Amino acid sequence: MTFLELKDLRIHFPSDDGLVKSVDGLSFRLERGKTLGIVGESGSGKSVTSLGILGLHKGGRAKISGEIWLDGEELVSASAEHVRTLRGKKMAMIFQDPLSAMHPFYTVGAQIMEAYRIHHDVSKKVARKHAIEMLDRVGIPQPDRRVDSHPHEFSGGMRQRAMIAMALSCDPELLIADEPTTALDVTVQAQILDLMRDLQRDFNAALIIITHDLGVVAELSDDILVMYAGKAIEYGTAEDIFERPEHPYTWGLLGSMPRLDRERTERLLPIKGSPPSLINVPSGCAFHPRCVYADRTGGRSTSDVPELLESEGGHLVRCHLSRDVRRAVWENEIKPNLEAS
Amino acid sequence: MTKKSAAAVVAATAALALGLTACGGGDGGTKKTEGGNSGASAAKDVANGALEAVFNPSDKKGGTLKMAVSEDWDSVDPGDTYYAMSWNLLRIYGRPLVTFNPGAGAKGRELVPDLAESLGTPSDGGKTWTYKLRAGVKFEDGAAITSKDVKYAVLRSMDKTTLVNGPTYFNDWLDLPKDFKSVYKTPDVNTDQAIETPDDQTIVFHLNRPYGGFDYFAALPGTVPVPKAKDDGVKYRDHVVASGPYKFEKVEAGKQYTLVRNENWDPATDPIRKALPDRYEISLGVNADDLDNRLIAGDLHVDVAGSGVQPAALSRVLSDPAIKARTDNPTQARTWYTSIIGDVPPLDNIDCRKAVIYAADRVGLQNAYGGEFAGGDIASSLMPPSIGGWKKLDLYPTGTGDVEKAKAALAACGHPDGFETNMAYRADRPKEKATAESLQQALAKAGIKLTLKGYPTSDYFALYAGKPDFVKKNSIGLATNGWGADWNDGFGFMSQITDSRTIRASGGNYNLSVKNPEIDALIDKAYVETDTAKRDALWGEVDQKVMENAYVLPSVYAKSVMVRGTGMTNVAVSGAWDMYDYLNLGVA
Amino acid sequence: MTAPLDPTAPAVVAAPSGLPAGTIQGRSLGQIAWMRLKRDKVAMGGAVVVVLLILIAIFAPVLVGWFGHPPNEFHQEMIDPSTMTPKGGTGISGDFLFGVEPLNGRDIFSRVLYGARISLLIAFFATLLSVVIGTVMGVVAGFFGGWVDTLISRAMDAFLAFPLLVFSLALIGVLAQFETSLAVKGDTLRILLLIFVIGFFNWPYIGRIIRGQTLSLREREFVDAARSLGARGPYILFREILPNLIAPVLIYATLLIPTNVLFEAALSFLGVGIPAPTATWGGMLSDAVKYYTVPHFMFFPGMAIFITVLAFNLFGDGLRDALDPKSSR
Amino acid sequence: MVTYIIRRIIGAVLMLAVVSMVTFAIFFVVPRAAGATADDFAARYVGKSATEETVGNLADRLGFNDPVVVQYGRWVKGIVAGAEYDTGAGVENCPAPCFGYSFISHQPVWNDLLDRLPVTVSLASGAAVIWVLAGVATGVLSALRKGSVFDRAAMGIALAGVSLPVFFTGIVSLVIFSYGMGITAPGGSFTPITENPAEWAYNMILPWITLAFLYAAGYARLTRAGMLETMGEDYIRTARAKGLPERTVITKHGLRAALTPIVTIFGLDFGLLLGGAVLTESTFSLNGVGKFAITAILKNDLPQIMGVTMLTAFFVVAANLIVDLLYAVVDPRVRLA
Repeated sequence: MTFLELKDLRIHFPSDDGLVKSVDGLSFRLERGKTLGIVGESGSGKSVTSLGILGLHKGGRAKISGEIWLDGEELVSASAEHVRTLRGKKMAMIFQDPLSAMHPFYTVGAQIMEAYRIHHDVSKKVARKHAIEMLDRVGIPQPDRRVDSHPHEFSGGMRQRAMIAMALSCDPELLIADEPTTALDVTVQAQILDLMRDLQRDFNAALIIITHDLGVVAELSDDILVMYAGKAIEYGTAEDIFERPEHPYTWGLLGSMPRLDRERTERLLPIKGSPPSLINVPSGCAFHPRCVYADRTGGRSTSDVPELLESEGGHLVRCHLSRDVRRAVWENEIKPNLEAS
Repeated sequence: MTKKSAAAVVAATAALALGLTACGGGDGGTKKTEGGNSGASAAKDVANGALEAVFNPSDKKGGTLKMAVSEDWDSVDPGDTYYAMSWNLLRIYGRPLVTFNPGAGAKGRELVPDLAESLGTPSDGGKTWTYKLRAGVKFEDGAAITSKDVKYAVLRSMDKTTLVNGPTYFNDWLDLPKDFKSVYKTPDVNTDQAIETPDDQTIVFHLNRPYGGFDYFAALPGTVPVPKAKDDGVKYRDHVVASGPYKFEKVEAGKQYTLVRNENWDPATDPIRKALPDRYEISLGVNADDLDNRLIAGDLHVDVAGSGVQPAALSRVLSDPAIKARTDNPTQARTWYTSIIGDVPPLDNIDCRKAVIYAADRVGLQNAYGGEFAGGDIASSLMPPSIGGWKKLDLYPTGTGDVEKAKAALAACGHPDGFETNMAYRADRPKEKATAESLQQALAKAGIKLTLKGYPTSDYFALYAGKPDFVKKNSIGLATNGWGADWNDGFGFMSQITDSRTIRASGGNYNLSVKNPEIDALIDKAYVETDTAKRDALWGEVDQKVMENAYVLPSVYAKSVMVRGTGMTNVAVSGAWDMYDYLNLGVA
Repeated sequence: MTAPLDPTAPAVVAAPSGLPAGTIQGRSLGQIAWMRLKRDKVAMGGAVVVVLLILIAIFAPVLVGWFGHPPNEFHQEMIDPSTMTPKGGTGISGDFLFGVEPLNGRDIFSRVLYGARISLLIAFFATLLSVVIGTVMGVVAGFFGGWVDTLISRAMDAFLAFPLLVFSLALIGVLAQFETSLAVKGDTLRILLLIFVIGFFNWPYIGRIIRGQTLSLREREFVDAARSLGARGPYILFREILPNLIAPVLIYATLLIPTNVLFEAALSFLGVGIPAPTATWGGMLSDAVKYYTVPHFMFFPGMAIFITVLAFNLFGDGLRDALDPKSSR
Repeated sequence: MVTYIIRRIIGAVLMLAVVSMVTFAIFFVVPRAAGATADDFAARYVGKSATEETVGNLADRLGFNDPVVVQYGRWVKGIVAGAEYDTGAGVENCPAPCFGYSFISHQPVWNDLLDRLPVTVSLASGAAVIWVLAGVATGVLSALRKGSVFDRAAMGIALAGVSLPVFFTGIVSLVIFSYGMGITAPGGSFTPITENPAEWAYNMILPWITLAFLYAAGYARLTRAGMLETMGEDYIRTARAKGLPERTVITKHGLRAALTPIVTIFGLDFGLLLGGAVLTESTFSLNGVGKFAITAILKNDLPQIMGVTMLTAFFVVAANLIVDLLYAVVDPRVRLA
C-alpha cells in the first residue's frame, strides 16, 4: 500500500473576483523513506497542496475534492477533528520564515512542548526534557539554556532548526517542508539541508520539500513534481528532471537556477512574463502565453488543455509538443546554452 | 388677573373650612393653634392653596422632612450667605434678632421678634437701635446666648475678605471706628461706638446716619449669634453652632446636610417656631429634572431653591389636573430686566433707549423667562408689585413690540435707520439666552442690530457686564439683569440697583445703567424718611424716574410654579421669600 | 474587499500575481483604490451621504427658503403660552417639517440645516489644521530623526497628556477675553477659535502616524535606491516620501472629521460653542435636554450628528480598506 | 529595567512640569497679557457688593500682585512642601501635596479632588469591565465569523456606537430608563461601594452602560481587526499544523497576540477617563473629577483648574508608563532600554 497518495486533488477558493483554482487536479504518490520535491513559482499551488494534505483548509471557505490517502486513510472526507489528531503526530510541517511561523510571545521550548503534549499525555517536566533532546538533536548548542529563549533571540538558522525540532517532536511519518531554506543565507542553507537529510534517514519519514528553488530539490529529492497554475506539468525522478527535462517551463526553471559554480556576472535566464491568474486561467495550455515554443504546437496550445502523459518510465509531461520535438529542443537549444554559461 | 384672585379665594376658603372642621391637635404640641389637623388625612390638594393661607395646617410632630436642591448654595454659615433659600432655611438652626412671621402671603412679610423680646427701639432720630434678648436662650452646647454673641456674629459677618458672600448693610451703616478692619485682623479694637452690649441681654446698634427700617437689618442672618470660641472664619460653615430648634448632624459639602433636634432649644423661648419634623434631610446637587420628578412622585417634600419646576416638568405639571392642584404660583419680589446702558452711544440718548423698549416684544420676553406661569407677569416697572410704594406705571406698551413708535423714537434720537450695539447675557442661563435672542429678533424689526455676547455667570458682574470699562470698551449697550429684594421694601429692592454712587470702577456692580443725580437725591430722601408710607412713596418715585428715563427694559415680575411634596403639613408661601416658609413645615 | 477572507486561504489571492495579469498594468494605486471603493457599497453609501450633507450645508439658505423659515425667526404663535411647549406636542406639519423649538417656536428643520454648516465647516478646517501641523511635524520628526525627532515626539506626548475637552473649554474662555483686541468678532471669531482649538489639540494623533510612516518609508528599498543613485534629502522627501504619505493622510483625515464633528458638538453642548442665536447641533441638544418631555427637539439634532458621524466613518473605513487593504481594521 | 523605570519616571515628572507650566501660563499669563489686573483675578473671589478695598485686600492676600513666576514658584513649592493659606480668620494648612487652595470652596484642591475621585474611579472601572468584556467578546466572535449575520449586525451596532455622542445616548437612556420606566437611577447620586455595593451599582449602572457602549463599540472594532490580522499570521498556521484544537489556537495563540495592542489602548483610555469623564459625568450629574473640572471652569476657580488639569495629566502620563512596562511583560520582543 502506498504511504501517501493524492488522487485528482482540487482545492478552489471562491473570491469576489471568481473561483481561484489553486490546485486543480493533482495526483502523486510517495513512499516512506522517500523524498518528493514539489517545484514551482509562487502561486503555482504547491503550498496550498501541502496545507491541503494537512487538512488546514477544512472548515474554511475552500472547496476541496479528490482524495488524499495517508497510510490507508482517506483525509478529504475525514472529519476535521480526526485530521487534527493526525496533524503534528502523523504528519508535520516545517514552514518557511520561522520568525513569523513561531509565536513571538512564547519560548521556543514552550512551543515544542505544546506540540508534544498535545499528542502525548506527559507531564511538563517530561515534555521539557523531550524538547531539550529535540533541540540537541537538531544541533542547537546549549539546548537546556536555549529552550527558554524566545524565537527572536535565535539566529535565522537556529530558528529553522528549532522549527524542525518542533515538527519532528512527535516522530511524524510524513514531513512537509515548505521552502525550508528560503529565508536563510547560503551556508546555513546547506547545513539545514544536510540536517534534514540526516533526520529523514533516522526517522524513515516520507518527506515533501516544497520550493521554487531547483537547487534545493536537487540535493534531497528522489522524485520531483513541477507545478504550474495548480497543475502538475512534469513529474519524474530527480535524474529525469535534471538530465532529461521535457517541459518548456522546467527548462525555464533550470535556466533561472543560480549555481554556485557559475560566475556572478552571468545573467540568469528568467522565464518571460508573469505567473497566470488562477481565476481566468489561460485557455488551452496554461503556460502558453509565456511559452517560447507555443507556435510549434500547431495552434493547439491555445485551444486544448494538454494531458499529463507518460513520456518514458514514469516520467510524466503535460505538453502539446511531441516528445521528439521536446527532446530535440532540449538537446540542441537549451542544454548547450545552460552548459555553456 | 381676576382669575387668579378667584382661585386664591377658593383656596383660602378651602383651607379655612378645613381648619374649622378639623379636630384634635398634634401629639405633644405646645399650644393648640386654630390650624390643628390630625395630620393623618391630608387636606385636599388645591392649586395655589398655600398662597394666601396655611395649607394643611397641623401640629403633628415627628417624621423626616426631605428637601433637595439641584445646586448647593453659598454657605450655611449665617454670616456668609446671600441666597434667599438659605436665609429662609437657616432659621431652623439659627435665630436672628428679628425675623419674618412664618405664615402665608402678606402675613409672612411682617417682622416679629425672634431672639429679641421685641422689635427694635429707635432713639437719636433713628441712629440708635436697641434690642433686648429673650432670657434662657441657649446654644446647642447648652451655653447661654448673650448679646456679645450677637455682636460678635454681626462684626465677623462684616469681614468681606473672609466671609465674602453675605450682604454689606452693616458695613455701610454701622458707625465703625476707622481702625477696625475685622474681628480676625484687629480683634482688640474697641467697637462699642458701633455696637454696644451694656449687659448680656441688651445690644445697641449705632448707625452713621438715621435709618427707619433697621429692623430689616436686625432680621438679616448676620444677627444669628455665633460663639466666638467656635468661630474659625470660613470653616465655621462645617460646624455651625445651632441656636434654633435643629442642629447639624452631618455636613457634607455639596452632598447632604442632615439636621436633628437641638435638645437645648427651649420652645418656651420661641413663640414662632413649631419645630414639627424630627429630622431634616437636605440633598444637594440633585439632577434638577430628577428633583422635579421625585417631587411630583412624592419622594421629596421641598425643592429648597423655591424657584419652581424645570421647563421639562412644567408642561406635565400644568396639563395634569391632579399635579396642578399641588402647585403654588407666587409672584416673587424679583424682576427680570435688561439694563439699557447709557454709557454706550447712541444709548446715551434717551430716545434711543426708548426705541429699544418700544421695539421689544414684551410677550416674547415673558416667554423667554418661561411664560405667564413659570416666567411671570409682564413687568411695566423695575420695582415688583409686592414692594411697598409700587404703583402701576403705563409708560410703554406691553404688547409684542411697537415698531412705529420705536422708529419715531429712533428718528428723534437721530438714528432713523437704527443702530448697532452689543448685548451681554449670562451664557449658562437659558432664560437670559432666550431673552437676548428675543430682543435680537424684535429690535431688528426697528433696525436696531444686536450682537449677542454670552459671558459666564460667575464673572458676569465682576469682570464683564458689571465692570464699566469693560462695558465701554466692548460697547455693551444692553445687558440682561435681574434683582430680587433682600427684603420687601423699597430700600431692600432698589438701593443696590438704582443708586449711581454704588457703581465702582473695579467692577462687581449690579446697577449697570441707572445713573441720575435726581434719582440719587430721591434715594437720599428715602433713606432718612422714617415714615413708612412717605418712604414707600419716595421709592415709588424712584421707580417711575427709572422708567421715564428708560434705563431698564423690564421683562417680568418673576413667578414660579412650585410643587408641594405630598404629605406636607403647614405649607405656606411666605410673603417674605415668595417660596415655602421653611420654619414650620411638618410631615404628616 | 478583495483581500482573502479565509485566514487559511493562500496569500496568492491577495498578491498581485493573483490578479488578472492584464488588469494590473497601467493602473495607478489611485485607480485601483477607486475600483475597490466603488465596489464597497457601504462606503459608497457613506460617501453619498457625505456629499449630500455638504450640499445641504452649502445650500442651506436655499433649502430653508423652500421648505422652512429663517433659522432665528420666532414663531411664538406655535407655542402654548402656559407650558411654553409647541402646540400639539411637536408642531410638526408641512410648514414645520421637524416641528418647532419650545419657548420660541423656531423652525427645527431650518436650524438643523444651518447647524450642518457650522458643524462641517469647523470639522473640515480643524481637520485640515491638524493634518497640516501633524504631517509637517510627523515628516520632520521621522525624516530628520535625532534631536528633532526627540523634541517633536516629546511635544506630542505632552499634548496627548492634556485633558483635551477640559482644556479646550478653559482655553476658549480665556481666549474670548481677547475679543476686543482682534479684527474679527462674533461668530467668525468663535468659529476660528473653535477651529484653532480643535485642530491644534488633535495634531499629535496624525503626527504620530505620519512620523511612523515616514520612519518606515525612509528605510524602504526604493528610498535606498534613490539615495544610492545620488538623490538628495529634499528630492527624497518630496518625490519619494511625501507621495507615499498621501494615502495615510487621506485615510486619517477622513476618520478625524467625524471625531471633530463630535468634538464640536461636545463643546457646543457644554456651552462654549458658537454664541446664540446661531444654530449648532450641540447647542440645540444642550437646549433640548431641558425639554426632554418634548423629545423631538433632541431627536433631530441628535440624529443629524449621528448620521453625519456615521457617514464619515463608513466612508473613512471604506477608504482605508481601498487604499490600504492590508490594514483591515 | 530599573534604570529604565527611573528614567521614565523622571521623564514623566518633566512632562508634568511642562503641562503645569503651560496650564499656568494660559490661566495666569494670558489674561494678564490681555489686560487683566490683579484685582480682576481677585474679583471673582468676593461676594456681592464688595468694595474696591475688599477686592484689593483679597488680591494682596491671594498673592495676585506678585510676579507670575513667584506665583508659579509658590504653587510648585506647595506640591513639594505643602503650603499655608491665609483664610482671613487664621491660617489654613494645606499639606503636601498641595495643589492649591480654592477660595471658593474653601478646601485644599487636593481634598476636593480626592473627594471626587471615587466617583470617577467607580464610573471608569465599572464601565471598563463592561466594555472590555463586551467589546472583546464581540470583536472575537465577529472576527471568527467574519461575514456572518452576527458579524454584520455587531459591526453595524459598533459603528453606530462610535458615531453617537455620549451626551445624546446618555440623555436618551436617562429619559427612557430612569424618567420613563424608572428602572435605573436618575443620576446625581453616588453611594460608595464600601457603604452599600448594591446601591453603588444601581446608581452607576446607566452611566456605566452609556459610557461602555461608546468604548465597547470601539474595542469590538479594534479586537475584530486585531483578531483578523492575528489569525492570518503564520504562527497561527503553525499552531494548527501542530494539531492544536481550534479553541487553543484561538485563545492561546490568537487572542494573546491580538489583545496585546488592545492592552495599550485600554491603558491610555482608562488613564484618560480617570482624569474625568467630562461628558458622561455632566450628563448624569455625577460629582466626579470631570464635573469638577467643568464647574471649576465655569466658576473660573484657578487653583481648581490647575489641580484638575494636573490630576488628569498625571493619570495619562502614569497610564503611558504602566502600559509601556506592561507591554514589555506581555511581548517579550519589547526591550526596555
